[in-house]
Amino acid sequence: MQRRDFIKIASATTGLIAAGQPWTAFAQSVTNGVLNVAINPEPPGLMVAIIQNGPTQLVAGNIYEGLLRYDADLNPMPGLATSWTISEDALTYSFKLKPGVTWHDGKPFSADDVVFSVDKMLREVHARLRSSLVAVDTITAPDANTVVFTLKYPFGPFIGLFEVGTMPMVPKHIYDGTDYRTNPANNTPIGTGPFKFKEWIKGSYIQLVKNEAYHEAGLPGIDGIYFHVIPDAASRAAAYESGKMDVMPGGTVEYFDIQRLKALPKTEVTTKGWEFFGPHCWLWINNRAGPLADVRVRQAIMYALDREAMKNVAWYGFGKVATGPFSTTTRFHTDEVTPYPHDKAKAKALLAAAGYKGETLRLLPLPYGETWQRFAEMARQNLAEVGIKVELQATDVAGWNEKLNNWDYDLAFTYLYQYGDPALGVQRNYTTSNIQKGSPWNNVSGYSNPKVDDLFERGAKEPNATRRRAIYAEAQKILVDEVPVAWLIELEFPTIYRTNIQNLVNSAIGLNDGFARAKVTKA
Amino acid sequence: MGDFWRRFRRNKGALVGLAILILVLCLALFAPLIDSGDPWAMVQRPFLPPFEIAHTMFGTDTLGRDIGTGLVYGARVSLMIGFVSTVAALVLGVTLGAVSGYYGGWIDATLMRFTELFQTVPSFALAIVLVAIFQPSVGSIVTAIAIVSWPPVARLVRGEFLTLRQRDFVEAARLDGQSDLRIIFVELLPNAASSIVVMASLMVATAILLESSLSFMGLGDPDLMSWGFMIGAARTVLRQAWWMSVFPGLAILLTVLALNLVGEGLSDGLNTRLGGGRGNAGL
Amino acid sequence: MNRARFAARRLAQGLVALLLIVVVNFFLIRAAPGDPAQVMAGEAGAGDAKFVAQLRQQFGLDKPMIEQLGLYLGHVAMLDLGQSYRQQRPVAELIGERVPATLLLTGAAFVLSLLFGITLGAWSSARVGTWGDSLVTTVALIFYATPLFWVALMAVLVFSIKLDWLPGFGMATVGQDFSALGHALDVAQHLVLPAVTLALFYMAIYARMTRTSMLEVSRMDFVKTARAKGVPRGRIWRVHILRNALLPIITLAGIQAGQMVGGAILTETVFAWPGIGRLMFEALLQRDYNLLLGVFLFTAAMVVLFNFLTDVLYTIVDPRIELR
Amino acid sequence: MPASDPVLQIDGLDISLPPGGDRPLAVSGVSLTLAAGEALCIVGESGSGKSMIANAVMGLLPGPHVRPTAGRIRFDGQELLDLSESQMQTLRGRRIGMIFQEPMTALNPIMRIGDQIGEVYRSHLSIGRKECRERVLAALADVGLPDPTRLIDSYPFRLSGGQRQRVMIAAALALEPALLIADEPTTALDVTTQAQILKLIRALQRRRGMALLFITHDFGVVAEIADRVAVMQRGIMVEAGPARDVLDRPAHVYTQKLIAAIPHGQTSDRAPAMAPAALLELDQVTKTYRLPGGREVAALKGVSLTLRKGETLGIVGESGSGKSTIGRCVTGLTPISSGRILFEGIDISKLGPKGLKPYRGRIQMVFQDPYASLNPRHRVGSAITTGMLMQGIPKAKARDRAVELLSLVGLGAEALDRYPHEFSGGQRQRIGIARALAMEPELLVADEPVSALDVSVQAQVLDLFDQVRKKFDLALLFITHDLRVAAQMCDRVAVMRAGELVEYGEAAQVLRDPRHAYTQELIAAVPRLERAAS
Repeated sequence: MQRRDFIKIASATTGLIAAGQPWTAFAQSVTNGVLNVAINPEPPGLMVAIIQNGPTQLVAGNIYEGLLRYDADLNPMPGLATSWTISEDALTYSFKLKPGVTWHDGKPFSADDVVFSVDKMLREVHARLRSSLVAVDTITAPDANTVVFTLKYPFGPFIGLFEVGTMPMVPKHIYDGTDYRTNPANNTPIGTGPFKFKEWIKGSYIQLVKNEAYHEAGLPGIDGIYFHVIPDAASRAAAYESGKMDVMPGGTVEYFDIQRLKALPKTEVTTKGWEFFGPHCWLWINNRAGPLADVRVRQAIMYALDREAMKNVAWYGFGKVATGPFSTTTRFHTDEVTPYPHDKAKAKALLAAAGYKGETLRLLPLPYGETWQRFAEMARQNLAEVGIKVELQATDVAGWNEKLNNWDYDLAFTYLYQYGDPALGVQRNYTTSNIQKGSPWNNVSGYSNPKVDDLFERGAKEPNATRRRAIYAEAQKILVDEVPVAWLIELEFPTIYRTNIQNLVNSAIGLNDGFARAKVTKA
Repeated sequence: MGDFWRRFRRNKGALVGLAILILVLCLALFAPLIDSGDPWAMVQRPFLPPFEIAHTMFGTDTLGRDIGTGLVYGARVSLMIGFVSTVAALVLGVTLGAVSGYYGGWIDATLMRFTELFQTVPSFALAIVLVAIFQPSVGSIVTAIAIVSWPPVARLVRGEFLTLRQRDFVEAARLDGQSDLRIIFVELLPNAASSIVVMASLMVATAILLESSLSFMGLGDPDLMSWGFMIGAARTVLRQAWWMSVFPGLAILLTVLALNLVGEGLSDGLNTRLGGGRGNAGL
Repeated sequence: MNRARFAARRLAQGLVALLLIVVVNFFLIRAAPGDPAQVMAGEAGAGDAKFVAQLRQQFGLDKPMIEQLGLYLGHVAMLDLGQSYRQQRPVAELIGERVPATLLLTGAAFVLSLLFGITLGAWSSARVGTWGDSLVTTVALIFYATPLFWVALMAVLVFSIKLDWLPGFGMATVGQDFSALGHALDVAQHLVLPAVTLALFYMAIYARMTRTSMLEVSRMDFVKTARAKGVPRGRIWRVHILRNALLPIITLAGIQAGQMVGGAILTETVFAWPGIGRLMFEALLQRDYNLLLGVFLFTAAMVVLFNFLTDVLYTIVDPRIELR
Repeated sequence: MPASDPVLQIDGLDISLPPGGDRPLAVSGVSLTLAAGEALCIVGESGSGKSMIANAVMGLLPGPHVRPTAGRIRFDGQELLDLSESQMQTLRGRRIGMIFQEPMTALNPIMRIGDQIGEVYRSHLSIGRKECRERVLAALADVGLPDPTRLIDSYPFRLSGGQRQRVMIAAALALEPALLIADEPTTALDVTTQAQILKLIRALQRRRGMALLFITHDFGVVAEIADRVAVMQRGIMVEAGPARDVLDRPAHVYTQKLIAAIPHGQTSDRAPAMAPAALLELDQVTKTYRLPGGREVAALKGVSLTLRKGETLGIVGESGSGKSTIGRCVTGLTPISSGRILFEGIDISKLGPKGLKPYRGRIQMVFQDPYASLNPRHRVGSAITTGMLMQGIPKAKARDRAVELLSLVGLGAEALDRYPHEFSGGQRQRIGIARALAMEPELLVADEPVSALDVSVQAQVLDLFDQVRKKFDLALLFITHDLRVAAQMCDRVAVMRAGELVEYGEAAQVLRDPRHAYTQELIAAVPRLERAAS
């Protein structure tokens, strides 16, 4: 599972996801301590426990908090929990909570809130966390400041689940005993975070103000944030150019506009803040039937695709050529795998060996705007150059979903998040147990190798990091040789901001971690 | 036919239109001879401005594809979709119009109510819905355009048949024992042919506009390099690369203008005056 | 046949048409692949089958089609257009937000096109054969033959990007602190390019139509009678010819007005104008059934309304036509 | 003949025609004078240029190609051809009034009657609205229109053809012009209405001492109204002089031919060998139409008549009398509401399309408008042979029969492969007859076959009818509004009025001493050559 909507680039031409923008209200400029942040599309809601799409997380990261935070190397850092211990057998995790933390409505935050959040509310409404909580046996609060999790079996990535997007702390006194989905409090979110919710003019802006009683002294560094809903990409770029916007989160600016905005005076660009997500892009290959069932044809495809050119031309140089199933920012990534340079001759040889007779393959592009359309067109040209005839199929988002749900495709573009740990973000795409119709994010290719299944199974349950690394290295070697899917690029989503904003990105989930630690100096 | 050509020739605009139309037709028919390249091939570096490199006079697009080749192959797609959808719309529109115009009474009322139903939904909106439902492909685009453009033909033919029906030669035909069907297709249709021909030329023009609008909105057939597609792809890089959208736009303008001018010439030649207010070509 | 009975009858016909449109579209859009639950699940990044089933149940999409239709029609009868799945807000409210923008754009374009179209058409018909006449006819033909979205793009390219006289996107400057007047001026500034582009297209139609109609009427017998009565040329042109020539224009304007409200999709897309057209397109792509049907209902209602107004206006202008 | 200074003097007038016409000049070398109080008629067939002269005087000639290229027109002491458009404009309506042929289209449909007459006053005089309204009311009363106060505010479509013509006259004479030009004002009217309008014009002219230039193609009208007459042939004035002299002793051969061609109205005393049994019998036939507004109109109210083989029955009546409906009901084109139509004793009105199949060829029709009776897109040959092919006659035999028929009606075989637009009105009517005869009918229905033709051509077609009915021993149902034609052609005559048969008997008896008042009025209204201008 991954939070993809936020990264969806709603292109100017098809305007795929955009709410109206009737009368935009005013917003002070950055100089007097208020940040203007562009957001698109408008979040359906702000209660991040229930709605996990991108724009919701960008805003909710300032209102709610998780027990832990993670640095760029995905090492846990204190959040609402100041310290944590893991038992020898890695079955018991106990957290010491920060004392004196209050909810925005003044009520005290305690261990009971944590138990309620995870054991009751998130287990029901948070689809992604739900599957990881299977490993949890009990969650108890021995005292007001301590929470203890006991597991049924050791679960390697468990320590990586405590960031605000995956496990947000919600107020028990507001939600306990109510219907979580229709609770009116969802429209006026209450959290423990650095900023409080103030106002939301639908289709126009969302305003957050400083939480005076924030538990960390001296924070937040700025007085308030305005999230402006600007549906059209060209308008967003124009808004930044004219000085109205201060921060353009990743995915709100088209790649071809980044060049221009980057060149503006007093403007910075960073691609940091995505390590936890590790957006990984590849080409689903339907291993089930036809020529694609033959591994040599799949290997030929890897050799045929000129991924360096794709990065430079379609993505304007952003991103890295992917080496295998693991993104470089995901734990236990290894480079010792068979490389697939752009080698037309080798591709042709493999095709000949496999006896490929030139049947036309259907290629399903990702319907997220111009950049993805160009990406698909380049792929078609590359494959045509080695004799693989490809026919592009145009669909919209719903059509794309349906085709993958029903395995009605030959080749299909996609990208998913890896959430820092192979057991969370990679396993689901390559294990036999995950071959089920009805979701475009599980094992859609139909690849099945008992050896790989066993490796992922052991990897997930192995507490010791070095042994996990060895297990996953072997898995990566096999996968890269069997090419279940054609890995393309590790995507980068650059964030653009004014130079007088310091320390904007300070964790592995970037802006989703809120603007508490951002500082603003006079322009 | 002599005097048809004499009257057609007198309309200077029509001659200019005809010349352009023939040029575009040649482009479409002899595309491989004119430009052996593949419109999708990435032949040059992207964002190459026009008139810099000899054989890519029109420059390249965001992926380095030759816009000149695109224009040549775009002609083929636009004209093909234009003609096929017009023929489909004509078959449907003429039959319905003829039947309702000839029989009148309740048949006419129901058929006209049915035609009006189509015109309550804005035509471009309807086209988009149809293409989005059947997922964009040449077939769905042609069907959508045909479904949207047959009502005006039906109304025109109905109007013609209503007046022709009262003419004496129709009653003479009845006295001769001709069947209704024969009267409609042998006696009446030839008389309505001239305005249908004029209307057809204008419908091809409207169909090309519709196809380019659909491709512009991203609903074009991804395997077909059409002019609308080129403009749509160029829209986002308007600031950096003006030429990517200007040349295909001019191509559409010239072709559609030519078709309209020829339509005017035909209407002078066949001396049938057609109301100016045809269906709108999309907003 | 007095006006009230005519109005009632036309209203009834209008309602039947609306009902037909809703039912036809109800099934039409469901024929499209995928459904809102899938799209929503995809966005939320939690695409497992249980979550999708949960959403479907929440939206009532699990019920049989006919029951859904019955439910929907029941709601519509009580003027409740239901909830938008994607934006969790009442459809009526979403449309309501967009109506001012659409009316502003199409209204301005309609007035501009009618005004300039008729004057140019009449002016050139008075000078048949002169260079002025052929200039107007050719320019009108060119604007009629040009793809609207391309004219819009070129307008943005020239006036917004190269000359930077006018804003090329959106309806108001984002995050600008305005007084009421300042705000109105800002919106007006944003309105210029889209309204003029849309108006050019219709102006071409009206100009051609007025010119043809004026020429046809000027050949009629009663114009010769008027000249024989020694009536001055100006009065003949204004009173006799223009009024008769305008009759077909009224019908065309009525149809165009109805269609315009629902269909300025291209202009709205190029200029990022928050109108109904774009709302419809987005709702379609998101398979937001209730919102899509709501927009169709609104646009169809506008078309029926404008057709009715045209007929009434026609009976006022042309005494020969009674309200049948 | 009043010898005062002439009101209008035209010398050597030439009017050009657009290039490519059948002749270079529409009118050449025309000279005439018109004194106050005098009525001059210009008579000639269509295309003779008579209307051109009237329009030239008024300065209303159409477009750049048709304009006076030589000669002078003096009126009111001024040279009209030298005047500018604005100078002419001050003359029109004030010093010269003009009325036109088509009353139905001569008035602005969306402007009230009062304004269309008031316009004349307001264009020339500066008078207040109230005074203008009074003068309009006076003008309306002056032309004999009933209830002027209601009429002034109503719209033209509420008025009949005759009433509209009176409105035109009121407008033309509003400012007491010195000269009234009337361009065939009564041609489109019924005979009875035509008589009233002519009487009105003559009375107004005499009362106001006005000069009258009257254009017509009907010599009867000339006899009614003209003091002097000028005859035009293809643009040349072939003869001119006092009406009485020209009518009684026409000098020019063309005038003689024209006068001879006028149906004389004498009943021919031929006694056709008529079979005893009635071929066709109408028994209490009624036909009602339902109008879209819901109102019902009775076109035929219980009409009964019989027609024997070889006999010609004339059905005479004004427009709207139901005469054409009878023709359409007999041929089965229009179903009847009640009553019976017996053909050889069998009621064909009750037969369905299948039942009518054997009768297809036996009843045929010749239509009124030559330009609409032949399909412009089909060759003449196919028009004639289609009926035969439908009967299953082989192509070659049908084609021979067609050639035979064409020569019968006086046309060469080469006509087969030519299109209708290549023939004149008269020739097309002949082709219509050939087509009707192709199926060897026993009953021929002719619906106003000659009323759309020029007088001279009319005579030839009537002769053809006569010749054909004898040769094929046809029963002929002859529908016409012209009593003179009916008298000349038919054995028996039936007079129709508003759907009812008002008179029915031998042609000679009906013409000489008509019993029904309406028939008497009809006969009186027919313009007679003998009546001298009083």
